[in-house]
Amino acid sequence: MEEHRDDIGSRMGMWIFIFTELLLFGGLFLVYAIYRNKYSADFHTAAHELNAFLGALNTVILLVSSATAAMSITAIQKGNKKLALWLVGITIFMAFLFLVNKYFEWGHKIHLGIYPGSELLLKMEQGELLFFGLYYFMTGLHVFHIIVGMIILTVVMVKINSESINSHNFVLLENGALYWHLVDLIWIFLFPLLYLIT
Amino acid sequence: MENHKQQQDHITPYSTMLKVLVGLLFLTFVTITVTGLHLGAFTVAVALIIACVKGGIVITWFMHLKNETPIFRYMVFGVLLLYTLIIVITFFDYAFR
Amino acid sequence: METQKSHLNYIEDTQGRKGIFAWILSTDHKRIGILYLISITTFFLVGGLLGGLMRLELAAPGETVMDAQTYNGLFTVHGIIMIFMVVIPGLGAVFGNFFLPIMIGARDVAFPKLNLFSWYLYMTGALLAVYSQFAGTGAPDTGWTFYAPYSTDSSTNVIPAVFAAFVLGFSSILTGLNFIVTIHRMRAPGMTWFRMPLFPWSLYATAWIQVLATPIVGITLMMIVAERWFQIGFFDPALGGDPILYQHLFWIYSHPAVYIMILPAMGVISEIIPTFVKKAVFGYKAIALSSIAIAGVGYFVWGHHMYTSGMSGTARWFFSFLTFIVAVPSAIKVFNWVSTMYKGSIDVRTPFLYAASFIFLFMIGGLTGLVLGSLASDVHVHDTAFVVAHFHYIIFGGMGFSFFAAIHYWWPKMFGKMYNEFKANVAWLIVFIGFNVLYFPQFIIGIQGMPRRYFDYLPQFHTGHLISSIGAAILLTGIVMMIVNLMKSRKNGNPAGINPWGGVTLEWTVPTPPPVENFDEIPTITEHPYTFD
Amino acid sequence: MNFLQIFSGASNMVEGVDRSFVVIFGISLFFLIGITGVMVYFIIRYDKKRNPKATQIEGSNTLEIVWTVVPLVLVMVMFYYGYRGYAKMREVPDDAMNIKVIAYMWDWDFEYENGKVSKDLYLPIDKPIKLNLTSIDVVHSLYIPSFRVKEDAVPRKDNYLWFIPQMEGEYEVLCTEYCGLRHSFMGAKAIVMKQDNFNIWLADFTPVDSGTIKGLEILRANACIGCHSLDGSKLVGPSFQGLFGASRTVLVDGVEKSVIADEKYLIHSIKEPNAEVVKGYPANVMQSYTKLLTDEQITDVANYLKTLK
Repeated sequence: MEEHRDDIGSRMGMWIFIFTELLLFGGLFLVYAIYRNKYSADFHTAAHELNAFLGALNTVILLVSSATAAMSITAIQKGNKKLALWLVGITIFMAFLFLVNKYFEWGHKIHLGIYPGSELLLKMEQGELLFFGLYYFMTGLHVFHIIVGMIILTVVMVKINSESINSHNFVLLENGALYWHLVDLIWIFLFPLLYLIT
Repeated sequence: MENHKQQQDHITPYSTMLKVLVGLLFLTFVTITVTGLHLGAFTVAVALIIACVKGGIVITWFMHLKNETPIFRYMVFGVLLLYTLIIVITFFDYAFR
Repeated sequence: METQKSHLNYIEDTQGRKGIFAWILSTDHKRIGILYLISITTFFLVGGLLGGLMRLELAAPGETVMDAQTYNGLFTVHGIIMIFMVVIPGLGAVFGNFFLPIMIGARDVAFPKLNLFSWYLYMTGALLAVYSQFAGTGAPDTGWTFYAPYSTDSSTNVIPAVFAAFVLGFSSILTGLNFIVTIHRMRAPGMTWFRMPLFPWSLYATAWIQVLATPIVGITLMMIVAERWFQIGFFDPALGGDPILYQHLFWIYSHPAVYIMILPAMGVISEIIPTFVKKAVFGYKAIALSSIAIAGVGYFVWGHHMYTSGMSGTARWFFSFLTFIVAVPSAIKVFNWVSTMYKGSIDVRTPFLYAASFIFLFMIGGLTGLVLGSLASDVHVHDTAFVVAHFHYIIFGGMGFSFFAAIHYWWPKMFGKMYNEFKANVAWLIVFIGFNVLYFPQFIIGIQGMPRRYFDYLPQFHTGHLISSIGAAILLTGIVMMIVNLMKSRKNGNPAGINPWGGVTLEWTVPTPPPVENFDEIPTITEHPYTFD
Repeated sequence: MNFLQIFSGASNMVEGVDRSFVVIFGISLFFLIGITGVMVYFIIRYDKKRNPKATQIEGSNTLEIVWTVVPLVLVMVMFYYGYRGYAKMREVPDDAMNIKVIAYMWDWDFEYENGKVSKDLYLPIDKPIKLNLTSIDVVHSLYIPSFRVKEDAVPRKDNYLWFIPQMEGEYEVLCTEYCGLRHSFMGAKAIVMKQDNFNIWLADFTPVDSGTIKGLEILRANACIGCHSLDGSKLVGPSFQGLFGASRTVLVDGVEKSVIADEKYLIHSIKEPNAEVVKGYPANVMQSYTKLLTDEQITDVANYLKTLK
C-alpha cells in the first residue's frame, strides 16, 4: 500500500476543528452580546475595572507570536530548520509571557476581592456580576487554549528537531500554527469587548 | 482527485508576514485611540469593525486562506454567515421584548 | 509494499493484535463501526429498560412501583442515554463508519486514529453518564434538557451528567469532522458529488450540523457547571442571568440535533428503497439537495421549542414561519420515495418492510410536528404527552426504524451470514404494532391535556396510559425477538454471498465480509449510483 | 372530559386554537391516508411476481416542482391559521381584570387586584382576564387545557396570558414545565362563576392576623408545605403535624441516632437539612435555607411548628 498522505485533507480537518472552536467561543460571545444589551450601564462601569494597558500588552504579545508562528512555516519551506525552531520557540516564549501577564492581572483582581463567588462581587449590580463572570470564564477558557497551544507547539518543535517535520512534510507545523492563530483570533475579539468598550 | 502532493509554490515571504504584523499592530493602536475618544454608541461599532478587519487579516495571511483551494473559503464564509444569523435571530427575541 | 495479497476479511484479519485488543486498538473503520454497534445496542437496551420502568409506573395512577424522585431520575437518564448515546451517534457512528468509506470507494476514513479516539470519547462520556446514576447524591432529575435555573439548583448529580453530555458531544464533533474530510478528499476517481450515493450525502449534511451546532451546547453546559461551582449566575435570575437565554442556547444545538438523528435515517431509506424496488431512486438530486436544505434551514427553527417561554412575539412568528418552511424538504423526500416504487419490481424483504413502515411513521411524526409548529395549536399541546408522542414517532419511528432497517439490510454484508427472514418479519410486525400501541394513545391524552414528565396523573388519563404501557411490553418483546434472531444467525445463518439483495452501490461489489483494505483496486466511477440494468 | 372538546367554547381562545388543529389535521389526514394508500397500492401492484421487470424512471422536474410548491402553499395556510389564533392571544383588551399569578415549588398563588390571595383561580364569567405570571424559584408553566391557554412563569420576568371564560364550571390548572419533585402535583382549579357570585367571593376576605401565624405565611411563601404536610400525611419529607417534641430516629453520617425534635433541632434542620435526616426519607432533597430566611423568620417557623399538635 502506497504511503497515504493528503495535506489538504489534514488542513481541512484542522480548519473544521477551528470552526467548532469558533462556535464554542461564539456561544459565549452571544451570551456577552445579550447581557451587554440588557445591562449596558453595568458593563460600562465594570469594564473600567479592567487594566486596558495589560490587555493591550497581551494583544501585542499575541500578534507578534502569531507572526512568528506564520513565519516559521516560511522558514521550514525554505529548509531553514534552525530559524524555524527559533521562530516556534519565540512563539512559545510569547505564550509564556502572555500567561505571566495574565497571572498578574488575575492575581490583582483576586487580591481586590473580585473573583467569582466573592462577597464583594455578589454585592455588586447584577450586570457587573455578569460582566466579571463572563470576563473570568472567557479569558479562562482562552488561557486554557493558550496552554493547549503551547503543548501542541512544543510537540511541533520536537518534531522539527527530529526532522519528522521537514521542507517536504510540514503539515503538522501548519496545523499547529493554525491552532495558534485561532487563539490569536479569539483574543482579537476578546480584547476590545472586555477591556476597551467602556 | 485533486493534488495530493504538497504544493511548493506558496511560500509567503518573511517580509509579507512582517508587513501584516505591522498592520495589525497599527490597527490595535487605532482601536485603543478611538475607544479612548468616548464616541458613545459608535465606540462599539468602530471597535468591532476594526476587530473584524484584524480577524480577516489573520485569516487571510497568517492562516494562509489566500492560498488554499476555494472550498476552504466557502466553508469559512458559510460558518461566519451561520454564526451571524444565529446572533441576528436570537436578537429577534431580545430586541422585541 | 505488500508482498502477498491477504484474502482474510476484516473479522479474521486481526493485524497481529490479540483478543480484545484486536478490536479496541484497531483503527479499521469497520471494526470501529462494530464497536459502536455493540456499545450503542447495549445502551439502547438500557435506555429502553428505563423507559419500560417508566411505563410500568404510569400504568396506573398514584405511586405504584417507585417514588417521584426515582421517576424523575428515570426520565432524565432515559433521555440522556437515548439522545446523546443512542440516536445522535446511532446511524452515523455504526453504519456511517462501516459503510461510508466503502460506498465512496475509499480504504478508510480520512483520520483513522481520530476515529478510534472518538469511540474512546464516546465510551468515556457513556461511563460518566452511567456513573452519574449511582454516585454521590443520586441520579440527575432535571430532564435531559437541563433547564436553568432548576439545573443550577438541583442537589442531584447534575455535573457528571452535564460532563457526560459534553464529552459525548466532543466525540460527535470528531466523527463529523472525519466524515466531512473523508467525503471531500477520498471519493473514488470519477465519483463526482452527484454520483455519490444518498447515504453519504445525508452523512455529509449531518456532519456539518455535528461540527457546527455541538460546540454551542458544549459551552452552554460548561456555563451550567461554572454557575454551580462559582456562582457566576449566567442563567440564574437571582444573580441577573436569563433562563430564557439558556433555552435559546440549548435549542440552538438541540433542535439541529434532531436533524443529526433523522438525516442519516432518511439516507438509509434512500439506499434501501431502490435496492428492493430494483429501480433508480426517483429524483436523486432533489433528495440529495433536500438533505442540505433541511440541515441549512433546520439551524434556524430552534425557537419553536419556546413558544410559551415568554419570547418576543416577533421571534415567535418568525420561528413558526421557518418551521413550516423546513417541513417542505421532508415532504419532497417522502414523495420521491413513494414515486420510486411506481412501476418497480418490488421484492418485499425485511429491510424493505422496515423502510416502508419508516415512511408511514415518519409521516405521522412529521405531520403532528406541524401541529407543534403552528403558534395557536402549539400553545395547547406544548409540553404535553402529544409532544412525547410526536418526537418518539420521529426519533424512534424514524431513526429507530431506520436503524432496524439498516441492520437488516447490511447485516449480511457485515457478518457474512443471513438471518432467518421469516422470524425477522414476525419480529417486524410485533415491533410495528407495539410501537403504535405504545405511542399513539399519547397523542390523544396529550390533546386532552396530559402534561409530560408527570409522575402521577388525573384519573381521566388512565385508559390512555394503560394502553400505552401494554404497547411498551409488546414493543419490548418484538425487539428482543429481533436481536435474538440476528445473533443466532452468526452461528446458524446461511452464507450471504457478495450481493444478497441485488444492490448496486459499491458496498455490494466488495467481498462479504469486506477485507481490511476494502478494495484490491480502487474502482473508477463512471455513472450514477443507482443504475440498474 | 369529552374527546378534543372541539369548539366547546370554555374560553374565547378555544376557537382559534381548535380551528388551527382542524385545518392542520384535515390536510395532514388527507396526505397521510393518500400517501400510505398509494404506497401500499404500489407495493402490491408492482410486486416482483406481478411486475418482474422494473421500468427505470430517473425523475421528473415538473413533479418535483409540483410537490415543492403544493406543500409550500399548504404549510403557509397552516401558518396563517396558527398565526391568527395566536395573534388574538397577544391582544389584551384594556378592560381586562388583572390577576397576579405567583408560581413556586410546588403550588400557585393567585393574587387579585384587591389584595386577596387564593390557591384556586376564581373567575367571573364573560369577563376578560389577564394573568400576569411570575415565579419565585424555577421555571413553571401555567396550563388550563379547557381554555387552550399556556404560558411559562419565569423568575424575574413578567409573562402574561389572557382569555375570557365563557362557561361556568370547574377546570384543571396544571404545571407543564418540569419543576422538580412534585411537578405533577402542582395543580389548582379554575372556577368560573357568575359575576355576582364572584363579587361576593372576591369581597369576602378576612385578612389573616399575621401575628399568630407568621410562621405559616413563611412556610407557604417558601413552598415548605409542598413537601412537609400540615395534616400528618407523608409527602417528600416528614409531616409537620405532631413534630415538635416527638422523638425521631435520624441518620448522622450514616449512623442512626435518636433525637427529640426540640426548637434547636428544628432550627438546625432548616439551616442544615442534610446533617440529620430522618430515617426513611431521602437525603439531599432539601437545601439549606440559611440564605433564604432570616434568623427571625426561622424562629417564627419554629414557633409555628410548636402549635401543630
